[in-house]
Amino acid sequence: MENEITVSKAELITEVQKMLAQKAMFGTATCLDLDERFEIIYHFELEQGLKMRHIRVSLAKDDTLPSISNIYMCAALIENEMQEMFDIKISGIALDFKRGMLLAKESPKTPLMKGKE
Amino acid sequence: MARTVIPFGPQHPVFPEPIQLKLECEDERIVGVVPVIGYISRGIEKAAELNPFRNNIFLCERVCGICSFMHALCYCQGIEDMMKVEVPSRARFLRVFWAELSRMHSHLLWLGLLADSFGFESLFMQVWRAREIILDISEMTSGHRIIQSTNVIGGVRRDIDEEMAQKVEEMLAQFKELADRSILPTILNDPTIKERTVGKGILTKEQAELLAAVGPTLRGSGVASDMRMTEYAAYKEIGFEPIVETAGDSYARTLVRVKEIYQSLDIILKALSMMPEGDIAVRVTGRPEGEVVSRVEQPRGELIYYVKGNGTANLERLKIGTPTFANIPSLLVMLPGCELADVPVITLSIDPCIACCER
Amino acid sequence: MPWMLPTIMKNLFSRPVTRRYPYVKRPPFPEARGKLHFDTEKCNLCGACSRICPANAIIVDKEGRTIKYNPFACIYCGNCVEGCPKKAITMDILYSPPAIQKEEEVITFPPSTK
Amino acid sequence: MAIIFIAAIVVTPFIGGLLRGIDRKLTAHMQGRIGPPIQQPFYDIIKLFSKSQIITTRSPLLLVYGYLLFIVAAVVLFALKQDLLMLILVLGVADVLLVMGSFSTRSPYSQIGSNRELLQMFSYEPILILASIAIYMETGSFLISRIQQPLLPTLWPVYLALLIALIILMRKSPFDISASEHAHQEIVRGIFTEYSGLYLGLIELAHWYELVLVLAVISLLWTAGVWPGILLALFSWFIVLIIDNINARLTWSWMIRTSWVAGIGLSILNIIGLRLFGG
Repeated sequence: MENEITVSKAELITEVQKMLAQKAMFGTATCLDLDERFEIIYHFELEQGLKMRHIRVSLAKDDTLPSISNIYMCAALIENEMQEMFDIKISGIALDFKRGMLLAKESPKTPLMKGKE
Repeated sequence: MARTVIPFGPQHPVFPEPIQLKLECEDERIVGVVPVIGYISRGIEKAAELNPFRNNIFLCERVCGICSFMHALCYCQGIEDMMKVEVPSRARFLRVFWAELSRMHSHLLWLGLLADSFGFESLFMQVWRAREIILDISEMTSGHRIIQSTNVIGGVRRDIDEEMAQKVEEMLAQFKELADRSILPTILNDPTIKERTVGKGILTKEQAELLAAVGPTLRGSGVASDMRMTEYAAYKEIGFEPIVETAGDSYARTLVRVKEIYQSLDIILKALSMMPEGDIAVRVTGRPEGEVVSRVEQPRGELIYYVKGNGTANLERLKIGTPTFANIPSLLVMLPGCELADVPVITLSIDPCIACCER
Repeated sequence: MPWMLPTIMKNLFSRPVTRRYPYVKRPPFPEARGKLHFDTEKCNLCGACSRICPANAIIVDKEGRTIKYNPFACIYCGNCVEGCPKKAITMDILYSPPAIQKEEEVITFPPSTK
Repeated sequence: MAIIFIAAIVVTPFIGGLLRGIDRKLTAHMQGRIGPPIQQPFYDIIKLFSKSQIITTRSPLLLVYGYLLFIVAAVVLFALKQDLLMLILVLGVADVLLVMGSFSTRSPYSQIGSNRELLQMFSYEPILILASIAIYMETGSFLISRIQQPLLPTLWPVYLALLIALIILMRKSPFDISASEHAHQEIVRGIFTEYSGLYLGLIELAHWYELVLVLAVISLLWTAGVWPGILLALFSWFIVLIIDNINARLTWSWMIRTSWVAGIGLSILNIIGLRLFGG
C-alpha cells in the first residue's frame, strides 16, 4: 500500500506520537493473523482525510502490544475489538471491556483467528 | 435525588437498533455514560472470509440496510483497485446516482427519527412522506426500495434509459417542491426545534479531530473533510464541495445533513445530465491478490474497507471500519453535562447505525 | 411554531397520502426484484445458479431433475437471473408472501428426452 | 339530582373516549395519514381491560383506583354545580395519588416521570386556582351554579392561561413532559411505564373524565345558554390539537417558565384589571 511504514513494536508509540504532532486523524486499525505472527496496521488520515498513512507492526503471537489509546482515545474501541476477535494481548487500553464488547459469554472465542471455522 | 443509573436501551424507542447507554444521572443531569454494544454483532468479517469474493458484495450490502449501496460500492472499488480494473465511465456516473440517492433517503430517515426524538410527530410524518418519493425512485431504477444491489465488480448491473431519467427528474422535482414547502422552513425557523437542538451536545473542532469523528458529525464541527473530495467514482467530473457548519452542536449537524440532502439532489441531476453513453460494466476475470484500503463517504461518514486477497476465490481478510464505530467516542464526550431530555437528540445527532457499528 | 401550520392545514383538508394497506396496495414498479421462476423448457440443470447464489437458496439436483428453491432464504438479489447461461430464470415483481411455515419450493423437470 | 349524578358518571367517559377518537383521527389527517377509526379508543380500553397484568409492586394499584375515584368525584362536583375551588383541589389530590403510585415503583423511567408530573402540577394548578379566583371576582361566588353571564369578554387573559393548562392536562406537545404521549422519547412512557393491563386501562379512563372536566371548566367562560360554552370548549380543544402538531416537545424547565410567566402572569394581570376597573 502507499504511504506505508513498518515499525517495530518498540517504535510504535513514538511513531503514533509523531502522527499526533502532524494533526493526523485516526482512521481505524486492522489486525491480520499470519499463522505464526500477528500483523497490525494502523490507518491514519492526513490533510482532512485526503491522504492516508499506514503504520504496520509485526507482533509475535505470545507478545503484548502497547495500546495507543492513551494518545488517541478513540483507538480504544478498535483495540477492544482486536483483542476480542484475535487472541492478541494489548496492554493499557483506556477503556477495557475485557473481551466483552461485541461478543457475548456464549459466543465463540476469538472467531477471526485462522482455523476457527 | 441521589445518583441514579438509568439503563438507556438496549430496547429503547429512541434507538432504531439495540445499543445500551448506562447513563449516570444527578437529578436529570448526565454525569457519566458507559456504552454497551454488541447486541447485534453478526460476524460479517468472518463470513466474508468464507464466501467467494464476488458473493461478498451481497454480504457487504447487508452490513447495514440504509447505506447498503455504499458498502457494496466501497467493496467493489477496493477489489477493482486491487485487480486493476478500469470501470466504464457510465458505470461511475450510475454509481454516483445511486450513492447520492441512498444518502438522501438515509438523511431523510434520520431527520424523521430526530423529529420523533423531540416529539415533533407531524414533521416526522412529513419527512418520511417525502422520503417515500426517493424510495420510489430507488425501486424504479434498481428494483428494490432500499437494498439497491446494483454494484458488481467492474461496473453496475442496471442501466437508466432516457425515459427513466426523465421520470426520475420529475419525481425529484416533486420531492423538492414538497421539501421546500413543508420541511425546510420548519427546520430553519421553528423556535421549538432550535430550543431542543441549539447548543446541545457541543463538539469542538479540536475534540472532533482528536476523537476522529467522521461525516456530518465532523463537518458540523467545522472540519471540511469528506471522502467525496478524494474523487472516487465520478465526483471528479461532477465536482464537489463539502458542506461545513462551525457551531458543533446538534443543530449544526442537522443543518449539515439537511443541506446535504439538497446537495445530493443537485449531484443526482448533474450526474443524469452529464452521463456519458457506453457500457455499464466490464468483464472481470481472475482472482484478487494483494492488499488495498478503499474509502467512500457513507451518509454517516467515512467508510474504510481493508481488503486482502491471496490469489484464491476467497479473501484473506476483509476489515470494515464503519462511521458509527468512529463516532461513538465523540458521543461519549458530548453526553456528560447534558439533560436527560437531550440524550435522544444528542445520540441521534451522530446518526447511530448500530448494525454498521458491530457488523 | 407557525412554520408547520400551512402544511398541517393543507394535509387536514386534502386526502391522506397513506393507503389502507392490506386492502389497497401500490403495484410494484415493473423492474422490481421478486420471486424467482424457473423455466423448465430452457433450463438444462447446469447448476450455475446454485453456485453463484449468495444465500444458498437454490439447490439443483441434476440426477433427480429437480430444483429446490427456498424463497425464505432468497435475498432477491437477482444474481442468478444474470448468471444463468440459458436465461431460464425470471423474476416476479412481488416477493413471496409471508407464510406460517418456511417451505421450499420443488420444481420438477420432465424426464430427459436425450 | 340522582339522574345528574349517574349521567355524569356514565356519559362522561363516552364523551371523553369519543373526543380521544376524533383527536386521533384529526391528528392523523393533519399528518397526512388516514388514522384509526373513531371508536379506536374504546377498542383499546376493552383490550387493555382483558389483558393479563404484569405487576411490579402492589401499592400503585390501590392508588390507581384512588386516582380514578377522585377524578370521578371532581366530575360529579361539576355536574352538581358545586364549588369550583373544591373541584380543583380534588383534581389535585387525584394527580398526587397518581404520582405516589408511580413513585412507589422502582423503575427510573417512572420515577423521573412522576418527578416531572409534580412539576406539571405546579404549572397548571396555580392557573386553575387563579382562574377560579377571577371567576369569583366576576360572579361573587365559587359556586358553579352562580355563573350566569358570559365571562369571556372580561376574562379573556384567563382563558389564554387556561389554554396552557389544557395543553398540559391533555399531555400534548410542547408540554408533553411527564408521559411522552407516543412513548418515543427519553423516558419511554414516563409516569405510566410500570402500569399494564387493567390498571393502564383505568388510568386511560380517568383521562377521559379529566379531559371532559377541563373542557367543561373552560366552557364555563361562556354560559349564555349551553351551546356557546360547548363550542368554546371544542374550539379550545381543536386549537390544542393544532398546537400539538406544530411544535416540538420541550423540556420541563421551559414548561415551568412558560406556564408561570405567561399563564400565571396573564391570570394575575386579569385579576388586577378586574380589581381596578371592573367588579
